[in-house]
Amino acid sequence: MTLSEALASEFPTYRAFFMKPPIPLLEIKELYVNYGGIQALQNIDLTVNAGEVVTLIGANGAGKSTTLRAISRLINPRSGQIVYQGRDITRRPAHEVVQLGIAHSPEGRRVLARQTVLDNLELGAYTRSNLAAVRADLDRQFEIFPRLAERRLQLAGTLSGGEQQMLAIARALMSRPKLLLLDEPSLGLAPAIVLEIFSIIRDLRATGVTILLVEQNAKLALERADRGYILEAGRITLTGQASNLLNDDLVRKAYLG
Amino acid sequence: MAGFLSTYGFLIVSMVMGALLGLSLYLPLMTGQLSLASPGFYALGGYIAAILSTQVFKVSDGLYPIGLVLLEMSIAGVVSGVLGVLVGIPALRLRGIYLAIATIAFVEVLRVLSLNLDITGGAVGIFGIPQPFLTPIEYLWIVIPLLLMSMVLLYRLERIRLGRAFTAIREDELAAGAMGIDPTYYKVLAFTLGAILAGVVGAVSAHFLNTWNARQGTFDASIVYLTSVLIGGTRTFVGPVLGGMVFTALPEVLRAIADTAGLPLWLAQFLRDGRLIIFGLLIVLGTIFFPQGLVTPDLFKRRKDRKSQS
Amino acid sequence: MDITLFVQQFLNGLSIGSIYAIFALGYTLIFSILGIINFAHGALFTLGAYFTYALMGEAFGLNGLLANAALPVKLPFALALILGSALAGLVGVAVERIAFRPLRRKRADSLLTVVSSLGVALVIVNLIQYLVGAENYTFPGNTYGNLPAAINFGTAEKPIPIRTVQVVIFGVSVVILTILTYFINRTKYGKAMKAVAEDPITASLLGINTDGFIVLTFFISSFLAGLAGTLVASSVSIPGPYFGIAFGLKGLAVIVLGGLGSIPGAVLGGVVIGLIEAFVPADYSAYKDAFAFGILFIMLLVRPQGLLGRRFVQKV
Amino acid sequence: MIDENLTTSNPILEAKSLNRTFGGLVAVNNVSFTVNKNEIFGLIGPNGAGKTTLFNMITGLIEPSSGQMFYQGEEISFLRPHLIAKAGIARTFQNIRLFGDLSALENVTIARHIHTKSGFIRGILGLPPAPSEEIRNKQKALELLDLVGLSDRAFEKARNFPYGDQRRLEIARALALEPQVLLLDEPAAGMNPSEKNQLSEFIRELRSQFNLTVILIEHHVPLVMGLCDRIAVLNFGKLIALGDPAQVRTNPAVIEAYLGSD
Amino acid sequence: MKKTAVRTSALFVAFAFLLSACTQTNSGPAPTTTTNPSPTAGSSNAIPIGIALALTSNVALLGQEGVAGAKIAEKYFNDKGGIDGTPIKLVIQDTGGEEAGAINAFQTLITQSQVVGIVGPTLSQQAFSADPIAERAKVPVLGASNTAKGIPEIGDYVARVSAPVAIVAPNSVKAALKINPNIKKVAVFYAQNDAFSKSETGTFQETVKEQGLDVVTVQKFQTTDTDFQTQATNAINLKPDLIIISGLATDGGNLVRQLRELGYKNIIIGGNGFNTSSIFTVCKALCDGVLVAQAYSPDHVNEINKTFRTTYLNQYKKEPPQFSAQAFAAVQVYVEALQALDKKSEISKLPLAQLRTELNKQLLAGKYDTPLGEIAFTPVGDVIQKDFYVAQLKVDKDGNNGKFAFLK
Repeated sequence: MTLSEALASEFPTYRAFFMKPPIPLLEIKELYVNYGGIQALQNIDLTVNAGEVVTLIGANGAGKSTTLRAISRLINPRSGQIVYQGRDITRRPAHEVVQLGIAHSPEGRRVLARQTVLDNLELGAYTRSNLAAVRADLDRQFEIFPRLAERRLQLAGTLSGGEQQMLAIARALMSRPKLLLLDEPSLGLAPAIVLEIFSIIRDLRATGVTILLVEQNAKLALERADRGYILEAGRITLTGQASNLLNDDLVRKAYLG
Repeated sequence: MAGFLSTYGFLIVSMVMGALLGLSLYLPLMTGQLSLASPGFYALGGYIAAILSTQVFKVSDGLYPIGLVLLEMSIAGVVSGVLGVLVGIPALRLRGIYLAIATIAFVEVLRVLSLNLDITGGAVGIFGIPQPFLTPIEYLWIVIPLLLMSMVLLYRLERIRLGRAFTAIREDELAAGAMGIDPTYYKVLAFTLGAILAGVVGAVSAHFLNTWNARQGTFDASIVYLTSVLIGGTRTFVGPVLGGMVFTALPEVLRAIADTAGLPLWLAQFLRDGRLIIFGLLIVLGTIFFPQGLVTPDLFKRRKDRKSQS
Repeated sequence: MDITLFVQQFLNGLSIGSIYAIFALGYTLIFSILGIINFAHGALFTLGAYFTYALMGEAFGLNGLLANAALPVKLPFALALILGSALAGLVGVAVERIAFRPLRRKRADSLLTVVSSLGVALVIVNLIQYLVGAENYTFPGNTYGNLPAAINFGTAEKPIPIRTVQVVIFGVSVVILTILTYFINRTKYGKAMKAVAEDPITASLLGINTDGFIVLTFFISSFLAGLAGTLVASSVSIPGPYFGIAFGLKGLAVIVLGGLGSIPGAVLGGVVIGLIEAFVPADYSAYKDAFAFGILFIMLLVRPQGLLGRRFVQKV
Repeated sequence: MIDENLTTSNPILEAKSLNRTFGGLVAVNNVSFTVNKNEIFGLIGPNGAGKTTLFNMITGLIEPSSGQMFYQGEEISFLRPHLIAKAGIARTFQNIRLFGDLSALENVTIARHIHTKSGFIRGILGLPPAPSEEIRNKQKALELLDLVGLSDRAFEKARNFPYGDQRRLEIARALALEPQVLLLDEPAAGMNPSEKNQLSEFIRELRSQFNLTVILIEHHVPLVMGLCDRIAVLNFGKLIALGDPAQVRTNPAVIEAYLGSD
Repeated sequence: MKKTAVRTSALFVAFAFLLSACTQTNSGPAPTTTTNPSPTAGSSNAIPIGIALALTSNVALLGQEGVAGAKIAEKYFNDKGGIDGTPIKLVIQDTGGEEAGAINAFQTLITQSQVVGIVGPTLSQQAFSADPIAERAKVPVLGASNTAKGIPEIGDYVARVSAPVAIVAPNSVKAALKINPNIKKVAVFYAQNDAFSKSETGTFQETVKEQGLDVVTVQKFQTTDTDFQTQATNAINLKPDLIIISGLATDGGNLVRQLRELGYKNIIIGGNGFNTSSIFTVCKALCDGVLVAQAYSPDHVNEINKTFRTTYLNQYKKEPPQFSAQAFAAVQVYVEALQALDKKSEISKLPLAQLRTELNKQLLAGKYDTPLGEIAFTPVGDVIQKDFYVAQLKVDKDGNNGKFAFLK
């Protein structure tokens, strides 16, 4: 890692002012993933720049979650490259990727149902050793998600769906990620809570966290994102500024009902 | 050839019986149920034959009539079958490792009972079991037809409605239920067929071994047959047959290899005394490199499909 | 029942149970993390006892490859115990590498892993026999220094003797239970371990090195196996390479009764089976094992998750 | 409560105050509805609303905590899955539960189980009518594969099929039961828009060809609106709307919970 | 197309057969060599004697002791010129602990190694299984450690040098009464999964009753048990004056140790299973004083025992156990019977079948002065042993050196 890269990764301002063009935070090149006998992803090229919110739109089974799972290294690509902050992480083990600053709030929330809310959050900061900073972040999460504060000693499995989703996001934030992968944060949630969660996403963006968002609710996602990619049957069929996609006829027809 | 047969006659018959016991474990496995109960039914069948032939039928001199052996086999089969249903109905609600443990417990309970009851001769067991044949190799007259029958039965089974129901349950019990297949019924059926087969083989085995005691059909035996099935192959009956034979013969083969002239002394020594180490290594390597066993249906299928398509 | 006799049998039950418990602790730990029964646990238990024996500088017998061999060192029991258990732990780690990890990588059926672990058990047991023969070995008489052979929990007229070593084992099981419970429920690494147990995928998303924790689990489990093996051997000698195998089967009953994967369950299950065995009337003592396995069988049918286990719900 | 004035005289499936809880969590909360014969009935709602739980209750995979279910006038609330299948209710699964190691043909042939009568002895010995039954089954299975357009891949392992083909194969398998009622759990998931259109067409064809009643769970709103005769909307386990597409589309509760307000 | 599977499996069967056939041809005519060949063993005309004992499994210890004794005998008699100049040669086959293993070993010895007779197998249960094989093949078998009832009765070709329990056991009870005439209450322990222990305890209990003593409790255990706290305290509570244990060395030794640790102070009698020096490694100093009736004593005074004992001591650095002595005696019976036979008609000229039959007749007829003392056989083949011994275990304080001290 060069000095400028290091500076860029540590100080977003440095990157913003001194480095042009901005190096992408995450770059996926010609990614292919096979699931069993099926080609789940084919020739995916995708870029996420620092500070952006990028969303992936597509039908069930189109490969959105698979893309996130490939980035957080839960699955092995057949070929292609995943480059994060200029380094190739295509073959790194999942837990090292977390240390590099990528957090993944997975599909279906996957909170640790048998542990308390507090334990879940503390495990979110597993990779960090500065206990004081972790404590401060913990308080911050409870500020953002006051419902979690109320239930801090409750087992995560007993939370409602919306609360679990909040816990999943808060837990991901506990690792102080540079890149947050959010998989269907609105899944199964009441509209009011969905809006709440999306306002949190907006707040997060303001703090400089880069977000790659997978969302079923295409409209909401595109409204909140800078850019978007449309996935169909494992391929990227369309990409562009979110506002342009929102107004695209084909997209409207297929995903915005 | 005569020399070969009299040296290895016992082993050859043992191999066939190993194949049969492999099949008895394979039957429940066809529905995806790992049952280690076969040795229990094997032991039960053996006791039935031992008690009948030494205390009930009591043929004084000369060779024991084969007809009576067949009768014992039938009785052993019926009793094992009934017990199989009785144990199977409650036990088969369990899955995976829980079923395996439950059947281990069943075998252990049977073992302790046979060790303590008077009728089973306690620890000494029952000895002086009469012989229907002069030499061990002649037992092939019983076990080969039994094996062929079982193989034909399984060959047919794998191709009809019943076998398809078994396979469906193995692949996905829940989906099978949604297809109108009663999983409980077929699981118990497969378990019971395995029990009957094990019981019948036990009955032959009691005569074959001359004696019967609580050391027959224990947990250790379960492991050997389980290994032979898993490594032989769990997807077609050919696997357990092959596996049962090879794993029964393996200790003796290693023993014979150890006797080969010209081997370094340490190697011969290792082959002789370290047989079980080799056996264990084979188990580990087999499960890692041949998780579906050595014989898979694909071996046969590829050709078959091509033919039926053309 | 006469009260003295009752107390005697109760304490006997606890002491037998503590042996089962100490065996079962490591056994159940693996299940709680990986969801598999490690049949090699009994073999590692045996191995630990042999390691400690060797580290104490005692000589081996004549029937193995290492006939009459003895290490040049003579460690005191406590030190040999720790080192011997640690060696067993390392063997456990090797076992994980060789026999478990490849199967996990292939996402193989957990039953295959069970079979593989049986293969490992067979190898270890027979390797021991090949190397040091089938003889029994006993630790030197002064293993526990000058402690009396038995402690009387009754009066002089109505003695209720319990062997000191049993009391030690009981104490050690309680200490291990406490430490394990504290480690798992109170420390960061324990919680991470629980996370690996509950959902390895989520755990790796939190930056937890799941493979590392699995190795750690195997080390702890095998360390405990070795420790338990040595302690039990100090009570009853090492009767031969098959020593731990009998415990393996009984241990299965113990952990299923307590609840597969439940650590307090292992101790509870051990104590319950110990007590049941102690209270089997003398005339029926021959059926002792049948009781244990009969209870196991019934338990599985009635409450497969065991006394303290959690029920698994299959997702449709 | 929903006004049930649309009930016609021809109900085939009837749910009466169905409830199901999972350890304190109410998955299905007092749901009642009636499905008419030959109807295409849609079930929509956010994830976790209880749609699949409802399917599982209809097909006997889980028992209702309370309430009743009637099929052709007979109670089926506590029947085991295979008996419900036998009675004429077939389904597909959200997460596709094919017999992955078996060929497409075998998958469909297995589902002919209830239409084959020869038992153990006849089957093994190949006595009549077993052989002719076997041949008939195979023909029937091939016909069904042809119907879903998979006959050229009949001998391939199901797990090697692409996603969309697996969904089609699951439908063929369910049809092999010759059901009266077909339950489809997200049949269009993973299909592209043109495939989705084809699927709509196909489901309509099926209905007329086999005289079926179809109940389907689907997220893709245009498909549901275009295909279904009536639609039930679930949210947090409760039935919040029931009616024809036009009624549902304009129902404010539905817009708030599911369709989203603009 | 349907035939494919059948054909393939047939092929596999054939392959499996072939495999065993090949290995047989590989081994060729040269029969199995012992693991410790004696100087003359290489010569082709050596007379093969089969040793079928357990070298593996959980009874390996007993088998290994037997093999040690037999090997000493092989060397001893070959050094003395064998059978009129022709050496004997042991062919050792592992029986494992299973019945099938014993049968396989017997088969191999009989047909492949062409032995004149067999010593073995280790366990009585194995004998019930394997001896009929030898009987049918008309090959003499000498049991060296089979003590259960009914072994010689298996057939004409089956005999044993191991005295059955009924004869040995009572001696130790008498010895105990000699030490303490006030014995009244007796507690009996036995390993219920061991055929031998089970029949031995019967004899013990009869003897106790004959002596007018009172059996206050019978406690059962298993040879695989390790913890005897419950049984031990059960018995100690009844305050017995004598405890009689029938078990094998490891479990029996453990039981002794736990009885002592729990405070039992009176006399303990151990059964025949205690007849091995490995008992000392189990209970160490706590074994001290245990009485054991023996079919063999290292202290027995005769020439052959002196040589045997010295050789064993030199080689293994401990006193020879009973099973070694019995295996030695079994080999000796074969050697001396062969010698006697050779004097009548030259054995090298006899066809093997006839040699085996003649040898069987001859060995039953003879008298032998063995390390066990003088032995002969009943017509059915049971051993008639002149001397029995009662030994008391003597162990020094630190438990490292133990020996069987002779009582007379």
